Amino acid sequence: MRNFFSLQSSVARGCGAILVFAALACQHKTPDQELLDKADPVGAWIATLQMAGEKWLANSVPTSFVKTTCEAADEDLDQAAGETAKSQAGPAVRDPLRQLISQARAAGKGLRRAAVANDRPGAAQEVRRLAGLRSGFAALKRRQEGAP
Amino acid sequence: MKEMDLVRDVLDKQVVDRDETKMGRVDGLLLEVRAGQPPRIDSIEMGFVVLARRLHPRLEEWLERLRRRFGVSSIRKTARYRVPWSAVKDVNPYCVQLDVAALDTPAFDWERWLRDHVVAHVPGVDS
Amino acid sequence: MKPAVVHLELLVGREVHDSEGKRVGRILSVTAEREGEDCVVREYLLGPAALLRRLGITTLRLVGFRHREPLRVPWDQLDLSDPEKPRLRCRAEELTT
Amino acid sequence: MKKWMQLALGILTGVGGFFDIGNLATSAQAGASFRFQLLWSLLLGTLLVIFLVEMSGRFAAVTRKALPDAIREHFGFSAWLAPFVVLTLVHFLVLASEIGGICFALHLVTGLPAAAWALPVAVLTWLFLWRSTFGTIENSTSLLGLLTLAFVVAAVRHHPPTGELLAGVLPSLPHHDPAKYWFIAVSILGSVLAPYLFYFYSSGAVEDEWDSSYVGVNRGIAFLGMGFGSLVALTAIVVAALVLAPRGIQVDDYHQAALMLTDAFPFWGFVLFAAAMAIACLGAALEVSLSMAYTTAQTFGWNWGEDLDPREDARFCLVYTGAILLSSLLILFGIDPLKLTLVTMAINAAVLPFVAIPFLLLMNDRKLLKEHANGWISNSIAAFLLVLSIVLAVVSIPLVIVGGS
Repeated sequence: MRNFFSLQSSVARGCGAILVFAALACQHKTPDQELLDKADPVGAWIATLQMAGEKWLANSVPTSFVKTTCEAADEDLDQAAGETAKSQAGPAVRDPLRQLISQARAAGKGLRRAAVANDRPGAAQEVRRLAGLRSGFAALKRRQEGAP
Repeated sequence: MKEMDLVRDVLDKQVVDRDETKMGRVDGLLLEVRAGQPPRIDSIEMGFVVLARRLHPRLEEWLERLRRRFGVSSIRKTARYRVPWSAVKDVNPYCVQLDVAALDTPAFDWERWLRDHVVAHVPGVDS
Repeated sequence: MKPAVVHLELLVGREVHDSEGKRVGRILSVTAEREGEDCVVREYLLGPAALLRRLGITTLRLVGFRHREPLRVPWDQLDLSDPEKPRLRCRAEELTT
Repeated sequence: MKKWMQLALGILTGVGGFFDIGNLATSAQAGASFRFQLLWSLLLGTLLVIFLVEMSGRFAAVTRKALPDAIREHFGFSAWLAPFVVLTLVHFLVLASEIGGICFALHLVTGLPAAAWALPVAVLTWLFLWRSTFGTIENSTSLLGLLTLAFVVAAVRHHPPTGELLAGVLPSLPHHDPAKYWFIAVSILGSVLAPYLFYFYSSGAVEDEWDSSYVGVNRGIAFLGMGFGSLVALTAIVVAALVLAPRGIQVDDYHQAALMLTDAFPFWGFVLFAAAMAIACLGAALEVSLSMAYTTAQTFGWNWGEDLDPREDARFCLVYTGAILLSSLLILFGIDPLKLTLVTMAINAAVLPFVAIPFLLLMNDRKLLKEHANGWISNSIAAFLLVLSIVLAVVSIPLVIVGGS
C-alpha cells in the first residue's frame, strides 16, 4: 500500500526547492547594501557590549558574564571582519566598516580587561567608546540607505 | 468477543500476560488454510523480525543474518515468538490477554537481559 | 498435504483479482468468529471503504470520501493458495454484497 | 474535591511546564528584531495547541490509551513507522536544545563554558527520571517553572504601549529582513506546537489513570494551562521588544538574551533569567525524554510507566537514558545552542503533518470515542492545522536555509 507520507514528503521537497530558488533570485541588492545587511550582527554586538558594560558598572551582571560576552562578541566580530574583507562592496562602505569592527574588537578586549581587573573607570571609558562606535555604525547604515 | 475484525481488533494490538504486564504487540497473525473449511487462526507472532518482514522480506533476511553474526541469538533465542491461539485468554478493545507469565517467555528475553546486565549495574539501584 | 499457513499481516493490503483477472480491490479487513475452541475466518472485506470501516469513521463529514459499502467476500470464495496473489473463485459480479 | 485539586495542579503544571528553550529563543529573537510584529504567530500557535492538548487529553481519558499506542493500533505498523522515526529524530534535537539551554544557563552563572556542563547536566536530568515517579517530576519541575512568570512581571513593569501591542496581534508583512521574519514566525509555531507535547500529555493522562469523567478537568487544563502558559512566551517577546530592540540588539547569541530582565530587575534580573532558563529547560528536557520513551515503548508494546521501578521496564528506562546521553554529546561537541534551537523549532513545524493527520482521523473514531468524538469546532481546528502543517512543511525547510543561516 503506497505510503501516504512518502508521497506527501516528495511533494514538499519539490516545492521547497522552488521556493529557495525564488528567494535567492529576487535578492538584487547591491554589494554595498548586502554587506551592510550582513553586518547587522556587528551593530548588535557593539550595542550588547555597551549594555553589558553599563550593567556591570551598575552591579547588575557578574564579571564572568562580561568576560564570556566579550569573548563571544570577539568571535563573531572576527568572523564579520573576515567577511567584510572578502566582500566586493566599494571601499566607501567597506573601509569604514572594517575600521569600526577592529575598534569594536579593541573596545571589547578593553572592557574585558577592565571588568576582570575590576577597573571601573577603565570600563566606563570603554562603554563611552562603544557608545560612539554604535552611533558611528548607525550613521554608516543611514548614509548607505540614503544613497541610491 | 463473538465476532471479531482480525485487523482492527487483533493485529498490532497490545499483548499482556496473566497479570496485565505488557509484553509486546500482535506483530503477526498466522492463519491455517484448510481445504473445504474456513481458515483457522493458528497463532499470533511477536518480534522485530516479524515486523521487518511486514516492511520488506529482504529486510527480514538481513535482520536474521545480523542476529546470528552479533550473537544476538544468544540473548533472544527465537527471532519470532509464536503463541498458539488457544493461549489467548481474552480479546478486548484495550489489549489481547495471554494465559502466560511474561517473564518466562521469549518476549521478555531482551527485557531480562537488559535488566540483569545493564539496569542491575546502575549505581543507586537498590537491587 | 501439510496445511498451508498464511500470514494475515502480509495479506492485508494485497490486491485481489477475480477468476477472470479483473481487479476487485484490496484486502483491508478480515472478520472472524469463535467456533468452539477455534476462531475461524468468516469474510474478507475489500476496497478503500473497508479501510474507513477499519478506522471506525462511520459518518464521513471530514473528507469527501464516497462512502461505498465494503465488498464482502465469504471465506470460501477466496483462493489463498498463493498468498501474494489472492484470487476470487468466481467473477466479481457473482459476489453478493 | 479531588478533581478540583487535579484541575488546579494541571493548570499550574500547564503554566510552569509550557515555557521551554524554544519559546525563550524564538520570543527573544522575535521581540529584539521585530518588536511586537510577530505576536500573531504566537497567538495562532497558542489557539491550536490549546485544542490539540485538549484532544490528546480527551482521547487518553476516554480510551485509556496514549496517542502513539492508539496510532500504531489504528493505522498499523508500516503506516506508523515513518512518522515514528522522523518524530524520534526531531525529539532528539529538541532534547539536545533543552540540555543546551540548561548548560548555557549554568554557563551564565558560573562563566565555565556550556560544553563543560553537558555531561553533569545529562546525569542530573537522567537521575531525576531514574529515581522519581511521574507525579513528582511533573509537579516539581512545573511548579518551579512558575519562576518564568518573571517575564510577565518584567513586561508589566515596562508598561508596553497597548496600541502597538494590539497591532502585533494582526498578521502584517515585515519592513525589513523578510526571510528572517518568516523564519522566526515558523520557529515560533514550531516551538509552541512541539509534537512531544501531545504524546507526553496523553501518556501522562494514562499514567494519572484518567477516565472519561476527567474530560472536564482536561478541558480546563488545556484552556487555562496552555493559555496562561503562552502568556509567559508573549511577555518574553514584549520584554525583548522593550529592552533589546531600542538598543539595536538583535539576538544572535544567548548572551544577548541574558540581558533581557536586567532593566526591569536591576539586581535580580540576570540571576532570574538564568534560573528561569535552567528550570524551564530542565522541565522540558524531562518531558521530551519521557515522551521519547513513551512513544518507543508504546510502539513496540513494551512495559512502560514512570511509576514502575527501572527493573520492571528496563527497555523504557534505557530509551530515555540513551536519548539524554546521546543528545548531550551534541552540546559537548560545542554546537551553538541558539542556532540548534532555532533550526530545531523550524523542523518541529516541518513535521507537523505527522501529528495533524492522526489527530484528524483518531479524534473522529466514533467506535472508540463514542459521544466524546470531535465536535465541528475541534474538527475545523484539526483540519486547519492539517492545511497549515502542510504549508509549514513546504515553507520551513527553505526558510531554514535562507533565514536561519
